[in-house]
Amino acid sequence: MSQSILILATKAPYGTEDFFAGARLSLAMLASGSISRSTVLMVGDGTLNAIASQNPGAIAMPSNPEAINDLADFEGEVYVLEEDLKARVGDLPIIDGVKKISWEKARELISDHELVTTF
Amino acid sequence: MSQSILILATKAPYGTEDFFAGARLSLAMLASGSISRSTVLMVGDGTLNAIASQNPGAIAMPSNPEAINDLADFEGEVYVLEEDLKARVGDLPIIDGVKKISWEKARELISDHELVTTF
Amino acid sequence: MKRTLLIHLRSGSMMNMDSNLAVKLARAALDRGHNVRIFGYGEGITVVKEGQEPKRFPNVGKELTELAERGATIVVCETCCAARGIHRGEEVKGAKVGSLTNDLSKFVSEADRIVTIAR
Amino acid sequence: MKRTLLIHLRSGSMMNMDSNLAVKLARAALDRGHNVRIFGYGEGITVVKEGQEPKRFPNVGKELTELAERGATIVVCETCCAARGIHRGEEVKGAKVGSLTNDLSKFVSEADRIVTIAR
Amino acid sequence: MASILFVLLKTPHENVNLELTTDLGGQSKKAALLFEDAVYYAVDRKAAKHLAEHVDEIFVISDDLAARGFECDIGGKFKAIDYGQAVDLIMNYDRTVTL
Amino acid sequence: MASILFVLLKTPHENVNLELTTDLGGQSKKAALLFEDAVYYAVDRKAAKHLAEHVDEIFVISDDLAARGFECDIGGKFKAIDYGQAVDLIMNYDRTVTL
Repeated sequence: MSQSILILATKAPYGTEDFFAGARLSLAMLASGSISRSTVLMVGDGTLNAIASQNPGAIAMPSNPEAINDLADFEGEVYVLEEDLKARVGDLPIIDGVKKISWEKARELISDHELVTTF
Repeated sequence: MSQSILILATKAPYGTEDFFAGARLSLAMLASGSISRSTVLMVGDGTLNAIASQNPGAIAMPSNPEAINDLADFEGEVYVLEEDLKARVGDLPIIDGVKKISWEKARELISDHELVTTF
Repeated sequence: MKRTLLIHLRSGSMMNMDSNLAVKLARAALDRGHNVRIFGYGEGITVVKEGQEPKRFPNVGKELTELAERGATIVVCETCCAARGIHRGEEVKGAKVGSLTNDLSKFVSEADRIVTIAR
Repeated sequence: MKRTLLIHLRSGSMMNMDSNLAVKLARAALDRGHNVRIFGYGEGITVVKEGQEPKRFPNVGKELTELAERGATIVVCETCCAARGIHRGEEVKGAKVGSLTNDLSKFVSEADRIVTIAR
Repeated sequence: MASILFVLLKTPHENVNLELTTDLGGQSKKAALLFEDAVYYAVDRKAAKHLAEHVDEIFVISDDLAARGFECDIGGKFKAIDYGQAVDLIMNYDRTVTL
Repeated sequence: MASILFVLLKTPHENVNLELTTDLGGQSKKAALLFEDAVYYAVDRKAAKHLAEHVDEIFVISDDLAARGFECDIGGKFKAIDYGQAVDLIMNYDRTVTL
């Protein structure tokens, strides 16, 4: 019996559909009404999904920034591991509503969610 | 117009079907009669396919050693990059008919085949 | 103690051994007296396609029907099916085409543990 | 100079952007006046499945039919199709279910260059 | 978090972000459950050492090891198990995280 | 071998065996053609340096870069191109090898 699920997003946009699929799963959990908390945590290459200047229209792919905005409509939380993003592309503006966090906060999120699934 | 193709095998057994699929492709080229040389070169994790003691029956998977033996029936050449295999599992007996080679010989193989495809 | 295991499968029937791993874990969990739910998402939906005729590899569709007969619940994402040209009515016996919102959310709320099988 | 490009595709229609890359490269090669052959092997066979209805992602099946109308030759491996429950007659217009021995060997012998698209 | 079981499926050369076990696990009890190509961690000496530095216990599916040509008498932190034992581990650890 | 074009599709963190370009390419003229997630090599400073040490020229699909949020005015050994130019490269190099 679980009331919460954490989506661990580890893949970069847009080579795979994983981030989009994970965000959609999170949205569906929140929309279903039967799961009280469904949170997205970007780590590793997954942190690249937080970059504000993404323009997936250039390759006709569904937009990960829009998928993140959709989550906000259902009060879904979205976090990005600051250290991993910085190590890849330095300090870049990130999407509104995404919160930069440390590993300590990431460990808290693992503790606070009963299930963890990886994308 | 090409008369030769090199199959660069980079994936370990048996998590993916790549090695088996590559060996089958090589066999089909030799059997077709229209390609004069089709060679398998194992590098990186692909070198693990050369280990003699494999027992894929334990997980009900098609046998990569048998796929290598089938190639011998059509005079297909099979090479393993010695350094990469050694770095992973040390000195282990390898399948009969597979030849251990250096990077220098690997570069010759690339030169000697008109097309290279990766598995 | 009887508990509920949710297997979240996102690899396809043949692309790697992941689908076989899902089957083996499900079988072992049933043997231990647990409840088993399998949700196929993304490429994972292909495991339920009827008419699979692998020559040498295990037949995952058949194995899923056997798992369902033993009490496992197997559902795959309809949107992912439609995207790949697989439609309702093409699933193997014992599996169901469903949705994230209706089915996965229920599975999550019932699950004691989740195992994600994806690469 | 008109030359022949062989695209060896081993990723599925939706699992990642590889199928889209294959389409874009094929289109550009046709634009340049080259001959184009696409061979789908392993998971790569799923690109020709009729009835693909992706909601937001590009429809690869439709794009392949357009490429065929422009002169590209598209063949996928029959054994790989059967293994996945996809049978002759279920391919999109312009694509053909064939074999390594008959079709790929011919493509290889005709090819000036090969590009392998797989992960 | 009391305990985390990390599930690995890929070879040591494909699966490079082992640091994630420590980053996400912190002071929790940490174990690795090796399926499919991840069993090569048990026989690749360098990879074995690296993994053992990150987690407290390591479980390896013996069938997967045998298929790849290796015996099951592995030692140290590594323990060969079957699928039933894997299910028990999944039930006994507080969280299961696939990397 | 006069020239080899290496095709990369994955991110620098997924694509770890860059040594293969030197091992297989030796003294040949070597270039990397970056599609899909491999375009991150152009914007990840550490990865860019590593790749530049291994090959003589690096070509990046500009659409893939734009989709991920980056401008195309990249420099050094990196050059932004379109799919037509990618086809020309494939035809002009003696061998194309996907890694």
